[in-house]
Amino acid sequence: MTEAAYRNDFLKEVEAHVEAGHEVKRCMQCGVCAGSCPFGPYWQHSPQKIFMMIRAGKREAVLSSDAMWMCTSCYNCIARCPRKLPITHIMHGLANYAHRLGLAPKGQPTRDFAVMFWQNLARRGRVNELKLTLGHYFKDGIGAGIKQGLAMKAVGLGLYKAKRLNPLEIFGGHKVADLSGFHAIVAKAREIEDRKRGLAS
Amino acid sequence: MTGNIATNSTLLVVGGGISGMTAALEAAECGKEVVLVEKLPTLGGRTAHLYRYFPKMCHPTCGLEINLRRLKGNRRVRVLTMTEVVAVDGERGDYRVTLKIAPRYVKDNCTACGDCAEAISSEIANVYEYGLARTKAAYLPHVMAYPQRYVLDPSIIGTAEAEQAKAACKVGAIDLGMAEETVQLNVGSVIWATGWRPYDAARIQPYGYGRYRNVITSLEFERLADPRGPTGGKLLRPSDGREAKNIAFIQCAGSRDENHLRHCSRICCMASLKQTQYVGEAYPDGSGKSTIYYIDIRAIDRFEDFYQNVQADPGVSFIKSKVASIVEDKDGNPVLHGVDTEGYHRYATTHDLVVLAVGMEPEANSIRLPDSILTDSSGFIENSADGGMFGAGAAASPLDVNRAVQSATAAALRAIQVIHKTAATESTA
Amino acid sequence: MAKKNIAFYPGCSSQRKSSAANYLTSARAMCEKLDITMNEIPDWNCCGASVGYAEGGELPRLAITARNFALAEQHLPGQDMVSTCAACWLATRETQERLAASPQLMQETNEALAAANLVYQGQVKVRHMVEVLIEDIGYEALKTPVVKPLQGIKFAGYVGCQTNRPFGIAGESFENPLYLDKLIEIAGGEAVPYDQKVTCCGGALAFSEPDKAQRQIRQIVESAYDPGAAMIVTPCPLCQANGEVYQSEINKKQNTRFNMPVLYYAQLLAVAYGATAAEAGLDGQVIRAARLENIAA
Amino acid sequence: MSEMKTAAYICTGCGIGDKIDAGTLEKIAAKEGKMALVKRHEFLCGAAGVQMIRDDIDQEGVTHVMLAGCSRRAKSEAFDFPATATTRANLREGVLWVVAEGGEHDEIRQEMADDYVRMACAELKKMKVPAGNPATANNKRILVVGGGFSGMTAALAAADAGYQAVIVEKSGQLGGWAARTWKRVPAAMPYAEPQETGVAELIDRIVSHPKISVHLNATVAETRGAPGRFAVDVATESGAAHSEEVGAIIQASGFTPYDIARLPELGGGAPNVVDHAGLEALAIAADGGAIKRSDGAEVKSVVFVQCAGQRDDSGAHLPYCSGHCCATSIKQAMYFKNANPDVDTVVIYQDLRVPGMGEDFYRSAQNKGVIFTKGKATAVKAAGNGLRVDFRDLILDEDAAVEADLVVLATGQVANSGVDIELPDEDPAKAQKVSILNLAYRQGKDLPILKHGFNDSHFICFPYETRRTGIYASGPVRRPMDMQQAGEDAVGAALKAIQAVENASLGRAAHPRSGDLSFPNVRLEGCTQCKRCTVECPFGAIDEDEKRFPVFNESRCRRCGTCMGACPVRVISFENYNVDTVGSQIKCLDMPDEFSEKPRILILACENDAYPALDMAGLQRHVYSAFVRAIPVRCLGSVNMVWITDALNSGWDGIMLMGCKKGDDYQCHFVKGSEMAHYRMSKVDDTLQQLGLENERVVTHEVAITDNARCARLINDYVAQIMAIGLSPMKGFG
Repeated sequence: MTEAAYRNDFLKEVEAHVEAGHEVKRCMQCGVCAGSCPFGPYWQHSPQKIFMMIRAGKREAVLSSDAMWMCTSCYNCIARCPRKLPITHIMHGLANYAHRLGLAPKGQPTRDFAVMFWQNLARRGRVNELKLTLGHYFKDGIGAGIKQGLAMKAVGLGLYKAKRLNPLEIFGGHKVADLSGFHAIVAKAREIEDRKRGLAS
Repeated sequence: MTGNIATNSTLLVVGGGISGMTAALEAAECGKEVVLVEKLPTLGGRTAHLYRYFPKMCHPTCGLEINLRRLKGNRRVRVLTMTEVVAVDGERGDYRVTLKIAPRYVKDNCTACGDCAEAISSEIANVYEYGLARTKAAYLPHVMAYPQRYVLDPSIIGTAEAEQAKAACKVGAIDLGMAEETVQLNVGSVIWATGWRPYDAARIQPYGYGRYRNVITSLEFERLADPRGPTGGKLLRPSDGREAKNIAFIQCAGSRDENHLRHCSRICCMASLKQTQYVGEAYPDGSGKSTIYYIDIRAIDRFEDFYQNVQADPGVSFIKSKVASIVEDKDGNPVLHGVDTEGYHRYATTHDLVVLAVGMEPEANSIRLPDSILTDSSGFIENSADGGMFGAGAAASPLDVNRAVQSATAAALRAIQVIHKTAATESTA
Repeated sequence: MAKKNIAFYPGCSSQRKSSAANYLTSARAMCEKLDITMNEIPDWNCCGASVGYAEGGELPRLAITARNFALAEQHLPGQDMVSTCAACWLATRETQERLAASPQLMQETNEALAAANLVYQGQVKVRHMVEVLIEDIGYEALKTPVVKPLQGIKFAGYVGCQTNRPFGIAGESFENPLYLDKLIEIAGGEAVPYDQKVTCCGGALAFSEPDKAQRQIRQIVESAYDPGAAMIVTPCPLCQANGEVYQSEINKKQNTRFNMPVLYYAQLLAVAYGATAAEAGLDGQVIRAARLENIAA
Repeated sequence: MSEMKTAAYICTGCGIGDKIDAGTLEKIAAKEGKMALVKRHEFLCGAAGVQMIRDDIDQEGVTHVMLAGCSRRAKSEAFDFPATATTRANLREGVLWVVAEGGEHDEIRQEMADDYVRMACAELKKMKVPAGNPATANNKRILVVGGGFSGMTAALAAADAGYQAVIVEKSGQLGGWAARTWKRVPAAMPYAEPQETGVAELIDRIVSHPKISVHLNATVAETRGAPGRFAVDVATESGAAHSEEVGAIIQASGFTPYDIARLPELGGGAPNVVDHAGLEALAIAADGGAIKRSDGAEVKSVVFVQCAGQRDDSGAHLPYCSGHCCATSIKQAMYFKNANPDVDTVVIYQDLRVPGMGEDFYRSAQNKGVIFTKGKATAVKAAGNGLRVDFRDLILDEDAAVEADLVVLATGQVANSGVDIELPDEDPAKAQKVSILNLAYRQGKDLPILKHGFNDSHFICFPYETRRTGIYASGPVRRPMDMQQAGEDAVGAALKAIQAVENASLGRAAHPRSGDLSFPNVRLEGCTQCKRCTVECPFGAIDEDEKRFPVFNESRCRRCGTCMGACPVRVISFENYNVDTVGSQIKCLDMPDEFSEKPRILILACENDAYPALDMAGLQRHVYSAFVRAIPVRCLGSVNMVWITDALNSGWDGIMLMGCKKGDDYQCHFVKGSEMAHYRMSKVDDTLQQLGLENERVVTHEVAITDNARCARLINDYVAQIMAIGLSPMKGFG
């Protein structure tokens, strides 16, 4: 039992640094979010429980939880929450915060995929689906990647045949014309956000 | 009845449910003249549909009988049914009220013998049974209806059926030419006892009311439990008429929910606790099972005793959870999905029947109140700007019957104060 | 039918040879019949999608979408910004609402946009193609161009998540939206009762959590078979892709025999309106919709 | 009153004339019933029928009217003949609609109708029209005991309606707990912030109101009399005493907070552990600034422990919930947050109970950062310079602890209800309590207590119906409550007090027989001073004089007749309801002989629930035996044993008593009547044995108003049972 139990310290930290974090205190622990999440059976903590843990000051347990990484962005929780909490956004915000602090679970597949996705789109302004897919398969190394890739060969081949996958994308693919402008916007936005949330860029 | 029947020392009470009847009778028993108007063909309101009251498990119609007897014995209350207030002009102490009286097609001399109903075959949904049964289009609203007079449903007016009903009436009580009437009254004060309506359960989409036949409202469940109801008191589920033995009660169905009703409707926890006892009563062998899914059990003050008794009932279990969703299995059984938040326990539980403890929405939301009436964010009446009109009972706040009657009694005195002050001012002027 | 111009935001997946290329193909065919001119927003960028949160954070996500707004305002003034992709629509609408609600976020966003000499003035109206169809054209008028009703084909209308929650199509319910069924019927098909209409397919987590997502997908496909649907119809590229391409995986792992085509509503309407199989993007199916191809031929 | 002239009117409408021979009824009314006038009409409740009766009253001098047609519950507005004794023979709901169809039932149906006409005629002749006893209890002032928020609100409510009010307050100032409260829970939109109590303004209005007088440092030394004529001795601290004449009393004696010293495990009695009242004192001292502990240190963290010593099922503490505490703790948590948002405030609750718009107040507190934790506190201990609260976090499902500078225990309200008159004198618990009203009543000094020490009413539909007429409990003495509810309650209580004085001045009964002008007459020369009436009266209406004769206080009386039922020598009666009005009905029958196979079953049915239930059985066409004859009684408590013995002696084969539910959840409108009847009937076996009759010949049932089908079933089963044991051998001896 730490001294900070049920003190507002962590709640205030979440309010200051996490997207929609100021809404956490409004939860009344009804649990409708917990029962509405399609990936509910898989996570450690339900959103409502995460919110209670924040209020109880359990910083480490919250930020290292896998719960936020199970969000499929289905928005069921938001649609049903009787307090109209933007639960999806809070969970995304917590994930982002935990990730930026380096406290999110290491090797969490969605965390890795999400990072890759952003980097992929940020590079050329548009998503390169092939690189994203391959990048994802090869995230654990060449061997695992080949295995994964082979396992999913049928999927890729099907898409290729249906003209919905372009092997040539590996050499570039779609992109934004004003790439430097796009990059400047992202960089500036990141800079403002980090300043606002007190995070080191 | 429709002449100049009121003066500015008269009170108008809008709504003939328990709050309106109470306000009218309490004022009349203080010697005041009262006009009591009711939109429906009978007095009695919501509580007349209930089987039992918590926490005594006594019968609402018992109180209704006493109030009707008070009414029959008191010449100071004039009752106008099928009547709505369409306008209130004037000011505190001197209102001019316009009433619209819908045609009943049956006159005061009806003896309630039932010959008209016998003579016709058209049926309509039985409003008293919340549509769980049908009734003839010439009908007595229910066994305790007051005035004890039949009503002809407008749907048969102009048909041969209506003529048959008319012909069957030996006392000539049916008047098919009856038309809507507009009446004006002078009154000194108005009490709005317009009550509540169940929140539209179909709007609580994850629970599938309207899509799943075995998801019903707490009000419908009252009718199932009532031996005078459509199933003779048997808890038969709507889809297949099978006895429902494993019943889920879902609290806060609409209440405490910013997507629906912001407020807590106060009565629903107690209503569900009460209804678990109907289940016990229906299955004396103990085979009935009730599960209450709740956020907080609001068994306030002495009601805590009742809660403790129900907790001790082996047939009742409690799960602290707002149910996330209901799906229907292939046999028409509702399956409840959610998480028990005390600790963390995911469930997918099959029940025979689901009862939604639907919240109270002010009926005033569906009528046009005078502009000077101030309501809260849910539509409950707070007061009137000129201090001459008052909300009473569930029109003013989501209240149980006991508190609604207190509220109505208080409203009666406030209205009397207005009349006495007006009289005092006039006599000194 | 009055001519309508829209600022069209195709999104990454609808691009040529991308995973939802056939959505765009069919949408073009459909819009042509409805006299809707799709003016692509010049040099648009990715919306960030929902999974962009983890690395992207809040403001960068808002800013890149605001870039699209700024471009639309600049180049296609006065035109509604319309997406076909559910995720694009959700991300843009969310951005639009959040910026409208918060002067601070608006100011910060414009500070970021200024880095590329762009400005967002808050004028954009964000809409989904389905909204254009049912609100601007209307169910009745949508029937007019039908020349080849898809008679006798049963479809499971799979709405999924992101066109449905948290915003949804106006007037529809979260749990039982009906617009897709109505579009199916307009195309002459039969909409079967379908209890997985709004179940999540796993979304982007189909990549990172394949087993969990495939459990969702299995449920979605299986439940379409139950009432006898021949095909699934959806408004969402990710739903389409997840629903279609993983069937073979699931068959392999779980010994099922799924072979259920998954189509876009735009494909149904395009075929009903007389488009060829290619114009309707039917050649873009991994699981071919033979009965539709026969009608289109 | 002019000489009695009786008239019988027989209606043949609603199909009565088709199934029942009206000619026979006319003959019975004239010959056996000895009605001076007998008329028949095919639509008696129609305008012409009613006019015919009116004309007879006006022109023929008819004073007593017997209407044979529908039930007394039907068409009451048509058959409204003021100052005329009226009775009904219930041929429609009681005969036509319940006796099985078919020619084979014609004879017994006719016999049933015949008997009801005989009975109605017999009753009518014994009835007098009660004139009431007006102007004997004319005082219309209203005494309010207690000058707290409830009492002040009640006094003002009465005064604003034009009635004089007198407040007796035991302390030196008005205001009670409300005056020691910094702010109150909001009672209006937007339900977001604590609001001013308004108590100072209330006190100003009281002090300046021309119709209100106030006695401070004063208590009630004795209360004598009855509604409309109470005499109240007011004792002041200085020793001076004087008497106030009042017409009705509102008891607003409030509550005492549950003693936190009884909660040592939760830190009760330890430094920096306070109850709600203690926190209010700190908040008043801080006046919007930082709240400080007794040691002067600013409170930086506070924990509220809900349900402290409440909702307790161990028997050690209060078993009930006090209702207001969740909102009160929310309000007090806001005191801290509003003064300094950095103060940590934790509310540990089991169920958060904020009904109605209280939900918005809860939301508002959450928005301010008040932390709500579902849990159960197990211990509060000193820790460093502060305290530590150990609790079970029910959501996180683990034992937890939180440290705090200050702990607030949300303890409950204990009613200041005076002495429990139902406890034996020697009970030590009682000795510590001081009477509030000091009623000089035969049945004790204070209002009877319903449960948990509260003076509440037991009636859901009639929350002001306590067991002492003209005395109304109001505010937290009746039930735990907050200021909002206490305010409503006080205004309602004021109305009831006004109604009581108005009723008393006209000699009218109060609820549930409101308007009844009959009153109990007692023939003292026959009285044996057995005291049953004084003991058994559910309303404490009857005192005893020095010679131990009963003294009836008419305006306290609710006209139930329980005294009449109790009286072994039958000296108590009402003008229109007495031993004779019912007894003559029982004895007037044309009793078939023992071998007729036509049993006669007497039903004595409570008019409040059982008789309507029978009526509605008819309305729903539930068929029951034509061998029963039902007589409505005011309450089963009014059933005098002589009716039972008379009936048995007259050859009735069985007697069914149908009354309301008794016991803890009694539904008897006169509280004890049904219970008394059950008790009395439990001793009927001796009588039956003396007569050589089987025990089954008298049965008692609890019947609810909804028991329509069940009534029919009970009757049919009982008739079968009586047929099985055989008809009474007593026929022909009566």
